[in-house]
Amino acid sequence: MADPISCAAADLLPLLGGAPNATAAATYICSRFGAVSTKLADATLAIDNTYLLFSAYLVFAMQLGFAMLCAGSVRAKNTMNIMLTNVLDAAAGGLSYYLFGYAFAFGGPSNGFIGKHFFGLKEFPSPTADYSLFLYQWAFAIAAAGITSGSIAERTQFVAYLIYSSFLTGFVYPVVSHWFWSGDGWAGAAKTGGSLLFGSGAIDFAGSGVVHMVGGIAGLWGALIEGPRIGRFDRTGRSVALRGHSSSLVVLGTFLLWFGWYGFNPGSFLTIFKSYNDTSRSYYGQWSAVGRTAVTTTLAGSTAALTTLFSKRLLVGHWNVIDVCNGLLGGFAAITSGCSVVEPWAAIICGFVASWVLIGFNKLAEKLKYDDPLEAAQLHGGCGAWGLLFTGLFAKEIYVNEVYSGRPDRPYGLLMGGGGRLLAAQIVQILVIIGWVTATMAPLFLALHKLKLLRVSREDETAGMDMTRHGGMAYIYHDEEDSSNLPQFKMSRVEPGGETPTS
Amino acid sequence: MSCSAEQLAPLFSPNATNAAAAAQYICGQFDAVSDRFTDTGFAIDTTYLLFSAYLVFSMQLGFAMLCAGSVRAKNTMNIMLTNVLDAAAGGLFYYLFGFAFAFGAPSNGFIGRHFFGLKDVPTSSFDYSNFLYQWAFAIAAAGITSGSIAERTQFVAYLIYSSFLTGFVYPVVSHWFWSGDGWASAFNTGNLLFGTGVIDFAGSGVVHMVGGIAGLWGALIEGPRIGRFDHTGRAIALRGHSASLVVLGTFLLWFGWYGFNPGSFNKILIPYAAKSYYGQWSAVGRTAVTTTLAGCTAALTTLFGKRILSGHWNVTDVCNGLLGGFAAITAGCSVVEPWAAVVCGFVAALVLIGCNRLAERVKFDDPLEAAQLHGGCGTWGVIFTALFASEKYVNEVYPGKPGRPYGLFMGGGGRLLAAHVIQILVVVGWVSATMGPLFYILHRLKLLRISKDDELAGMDMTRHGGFAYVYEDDSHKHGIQMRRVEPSPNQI
Amino acid sequence: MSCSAEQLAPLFSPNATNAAAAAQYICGQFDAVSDRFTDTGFAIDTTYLLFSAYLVFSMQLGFAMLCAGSVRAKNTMNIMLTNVLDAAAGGLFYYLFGFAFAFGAPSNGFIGRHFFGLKDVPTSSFDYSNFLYQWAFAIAAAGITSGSIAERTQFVAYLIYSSFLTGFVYPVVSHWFWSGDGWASAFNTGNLLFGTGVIDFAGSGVVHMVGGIAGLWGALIEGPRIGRFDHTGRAIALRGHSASLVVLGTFLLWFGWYGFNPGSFNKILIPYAAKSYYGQWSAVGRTAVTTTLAGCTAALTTLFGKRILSGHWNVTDVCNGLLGGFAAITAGCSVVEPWAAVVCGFVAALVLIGCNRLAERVKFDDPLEAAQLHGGCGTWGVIFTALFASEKYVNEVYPGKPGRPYGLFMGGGGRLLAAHVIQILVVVGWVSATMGPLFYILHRLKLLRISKDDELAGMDMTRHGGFAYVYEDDSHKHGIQMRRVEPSPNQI
Repeated sequence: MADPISCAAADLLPLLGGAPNATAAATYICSRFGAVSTKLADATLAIDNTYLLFSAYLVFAMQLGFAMLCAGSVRAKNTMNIMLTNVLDAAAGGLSYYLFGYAFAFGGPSNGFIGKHFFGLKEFPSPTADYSLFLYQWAFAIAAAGITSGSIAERTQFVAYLIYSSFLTGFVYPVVSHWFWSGDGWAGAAKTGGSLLFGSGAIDFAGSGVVHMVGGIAGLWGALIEGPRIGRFDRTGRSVALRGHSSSLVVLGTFLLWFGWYGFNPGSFLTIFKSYNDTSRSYYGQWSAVGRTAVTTTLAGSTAALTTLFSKRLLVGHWNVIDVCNGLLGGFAAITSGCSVVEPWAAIICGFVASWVLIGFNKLAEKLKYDDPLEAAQLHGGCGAWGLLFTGLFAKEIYVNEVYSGRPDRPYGLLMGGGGRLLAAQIVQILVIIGWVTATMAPLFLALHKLKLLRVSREDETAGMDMTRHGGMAYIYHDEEDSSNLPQFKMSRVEPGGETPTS
Repeated sequence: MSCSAEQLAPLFSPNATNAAAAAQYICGQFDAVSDRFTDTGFAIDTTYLLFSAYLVFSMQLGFAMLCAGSVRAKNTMNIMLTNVLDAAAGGLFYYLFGFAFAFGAPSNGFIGRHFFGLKDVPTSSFDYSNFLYQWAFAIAAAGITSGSIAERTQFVAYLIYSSFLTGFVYPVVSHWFWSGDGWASAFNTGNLLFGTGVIDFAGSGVVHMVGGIAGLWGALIEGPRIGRFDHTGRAIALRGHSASLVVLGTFLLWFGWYGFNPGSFNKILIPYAAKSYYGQWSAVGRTAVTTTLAGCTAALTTLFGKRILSGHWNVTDVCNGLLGGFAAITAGCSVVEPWAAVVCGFVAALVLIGCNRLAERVKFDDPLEAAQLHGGCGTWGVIFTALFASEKYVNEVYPGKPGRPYGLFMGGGGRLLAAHVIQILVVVGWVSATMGPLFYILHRLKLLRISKDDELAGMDMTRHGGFAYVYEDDSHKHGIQMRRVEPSPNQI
Repeated sequence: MSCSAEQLAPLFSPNATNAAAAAQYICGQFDAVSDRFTDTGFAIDTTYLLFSAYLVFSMQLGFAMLCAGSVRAKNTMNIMLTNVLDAAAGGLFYYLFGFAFAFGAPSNGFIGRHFFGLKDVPTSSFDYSNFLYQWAFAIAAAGITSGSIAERTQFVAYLIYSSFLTGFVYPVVSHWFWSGDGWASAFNTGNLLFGTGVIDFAGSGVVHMVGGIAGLWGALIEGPRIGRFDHTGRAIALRGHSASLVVLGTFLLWFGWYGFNPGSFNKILIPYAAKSYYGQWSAVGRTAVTTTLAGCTAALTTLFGKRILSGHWNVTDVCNGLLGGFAAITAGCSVVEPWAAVVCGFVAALVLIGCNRLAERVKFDDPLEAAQLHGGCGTWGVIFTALFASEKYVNEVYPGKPGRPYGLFMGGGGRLLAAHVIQILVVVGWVSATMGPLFYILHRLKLLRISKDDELAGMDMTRHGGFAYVYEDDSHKHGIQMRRVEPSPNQI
């Protein structure tokens, strides 16, 4: 047990009284201060771990959000399929990230390319990493896989999901996160030793690039290789909207993602108990930065939602809640990179542009006959890339130095007067992420495609995978179990209700 | 903060000419400790406040699901869109000026005037986390109103009233009752209204009554939905399309209410007495308990009440009763005993049943019962607090002014009740004076209510790009073109 | 706590007659520091516990959605109502006496007897937040049981068993194993059972087995649903109406389990060694990790197991497997290594598959597989803990009694296993002895099962005021009367 803080005057008195024992007095007093210091360290750990754990739980809630968003965005006949992939992203991701994913990502000391410690959480916890950090990073890893599953929904074999998901969560994503987030990573702003890329390192605070672009680009390749769903483009090449089966689920998923994003962005500080030692403003510390991050996140999403609402109204004539939800998420994906280092007003700009980026990419996708049921590649890939550029333009000097402390005079945003070096690092990040994900995931999808493991058969796709692969439809609103004494127990599907007699 | 015995020892030497140095050294250490404690407080309190804010935000999801499930399928997209936009538009407006109107101290008692666009935040008393927390409250008020006018209101009208409510009407009310400058606030640092100020801890009046009364005016002005009352004037229940969504929304609101009520303390690291296990952390827990008990009691009361009145065990009624109990306990949650919360919930359920009866009689149509629930039960909550507030708790939660009046039934005299009656009157008055004319103008400009055709067909088909649900598709039968489930024109 | 060098310096003067004053001054400062630390600890621990309680509460939402999705559409309102009322009725009963029975120390080993109606709370060991946390646990047990007897039970029977379970049966069990006075508790301050006590950290036995076995008796006594087994005795799957709700509920339960398991530490600010980064905060994180891994492994095992057995990749089976893994790891989550959690989840999935097979063979019908899942996997979890508990972790989590027995396979001998076998036997015995007769009496009084007609038509239509879903309506065409989507009797 540590020394007690409590101090007995009776003990201290003799030490101070007759002065020969000055050393003893000093030792006594200092041992008490030592105890105080230990207790404070404990309190810091307790607070920071509480903060990180609850943030991790919020990020995990995003997986639920993805599941609902995906379920609502596909047709009813493929609901079971897409939800199963979301459950398994989390489950398979949990095992593969435990066994080696975390080790690849954060197993320092290591080289700049890949980590090499903590396989199977061996020698955990260490002074720099506790179990809560593993949990938090796992929740991030499964989010990346969740993004990709949206792009290739409704036409992909289940085995292909299992393979790409394990590969992405266990290898592709961890390597990228090692580069940009680990203390050893070659391109990260948080690199601890050696010189930084362009003297700056890429600032991807919560992962516009590391998470969203990785997931989005992986999805892009998957969707490109297997081609559009049957019926997505008619013979004349005109695009036909294949609407999802439930907007309630889409809205539910979107709000859950919004809720979870408060763990994703502000949580990426990992600690909250850190003073910035601002002598004039003692109330200012990491806790304020955490709050500011939550505010910038909110404003970017809100702006993107409103921009999408009015833009779509002008373009299409409808007030469309699905589009607004996607715009909202695009704003979030974009602000994720810079959320901690920009001013709230800049977040509004971020969201405004993100909305147009998304609209633009969607137009482009239609023109190229690219089919992505969740718009995941456009949303996470496109808006994620914009987010990285945005950070290179708008990062504010004082915030950059607070959040990435220890190296004074870092470059910061171009438009804030910080020169172009940060922007250069951000562009390098975009390029290497595109390159790396393409070099790993595209061959994988292509190999699956060649092995006939990627796309389902035409019959399966038309009938819906739930009936053919997953044991039945997801919904039974009309049931005829009343006739269950009859020999046929075939479950009835939700049939066109028009003919159903009324009571 | 590291203490070195080697450095300190010589200062204690027998010929201590350096007593001052010794003292300075020791005190320097203590000051460092003290600074660290200040930091600790900020870290804990901010963690507490932020996660509470996230919970309150999740109520917006709860409202969205509750509203979606309570309307007919043909208007689902419409109502969900308004809920998403309450949050999004509210975020911008509250950032630009709402927060400034509400908490921009120093100011006069009527309206704040600092922190526009979060300028000069953080200060020693307001951090970004406070803004986030208050924003989540502001959008809740707008969410309440959207329920009252559901299924028959033009989308543009939503945008206008929602911005106005979140950006101006609600912030002014919260300034009055919650800001340190507010004329009726119990936190007022100068003279308190009737020597007590209004104890509306988490907003039965400030949030729920504001949202409910705004909805009342909106629903009154545009009139009931087509088919809600038949020719003979008999009320017809227009049931919502999904009880699952209603239950989902209700539980999410319950979940979020744990951020709403206990979170309103804003800080958790405040001891109430030296050397004691009792402090604000206990009060926070007690608040969560009173909240729970009020809701539970109201749910059970409604269950049996409705069973007796209508013969059914009805889950949507129970959900509404539950929420009524929460809306009522919100004002007094921190200053009443748990047993009083049971009383509060019991009466709240009766109030809701009564208000619903009244609404039917006067042909007032509110698809979500929002005006009855948030307005009626909120009003009861404000009165309840003035009756049952306990002396000890009032002085702990609102410290610094000993001898405050407290609940009438607890022997604290009528001054608190007087202040609360004033609150009810001014909230009703202010919201009526602002939102009533707004809705009326929209009505006159033909911007409020949708056309009869739109209402019959459902807004989703006519305004929002299609029906919310497509459970059956038969693209495999009719080639490529997907068929939507929609009211077919030649249906009998 | 501010230290003034000006005041301290003269006390150190060379002719220090006032050494006593100096010592007092310094020590006074340290005492102030110590007090502040106590407060800080309360604030952090309460924040941690409250948010954990909120997460556990969100499991009730998860249960509601899981149950709703797993039953047929015609009984949705019924099952959701029971879930709402588990929480609401549980709130009142647990407040009035449940908490007192469970944790009312000092008491005998069998049942507690203080804190009725939260009288005398807070004390130095129980604050309101503890009550809230334990309440959320109690309603989870009742929620489990409601799944077993879904789709065929009268609503009154629900109310009765739910109150009895939450108010008496469950509190007594939790007293035995979790209270400091409980005869089999590992926290017992006197003699421990077999020198170890039962290590049921978060309640595989106390919560899951209790709920599961109660459900087992209920379902056994009222028999299977009509149509569940055909004349030849072959089992017919009566599929739930919405897989989306099942997945939603499962994920919410997963989310809430992070409050259930790691939250059971109750406190997070406890260092395990001086000057180290290692403390209860690490153990909390480890618990979250073991929980995650057990669930993930069980899900994957179920996926492939079911693929081999039935040929389908079935999401609802995977969801049940996942939950089985969680139910199993709950007992040992804090005292096992992450790799052991993988073992736990793997076996749990097999246990669940086996129990389901067995249930089919003996014609036991449990719509949610609750008895198999919570009873079967819960039992495995209790045994698993006795096999794999690690010495180091056991001594950290249950400190103060060095040399405790630990897991058999880890070299800790069989005494822990013996204690856990005793736990299984007494839980089975106690729940059978209380809930079995209760269900039987209800059965004899014709209060348990609904009529055949009600069951065929669905309880929503006959008892709960209508069908849960109305996706198509055409009230505007057929005059006023709303048309309900419902199974028509003469449908082909």
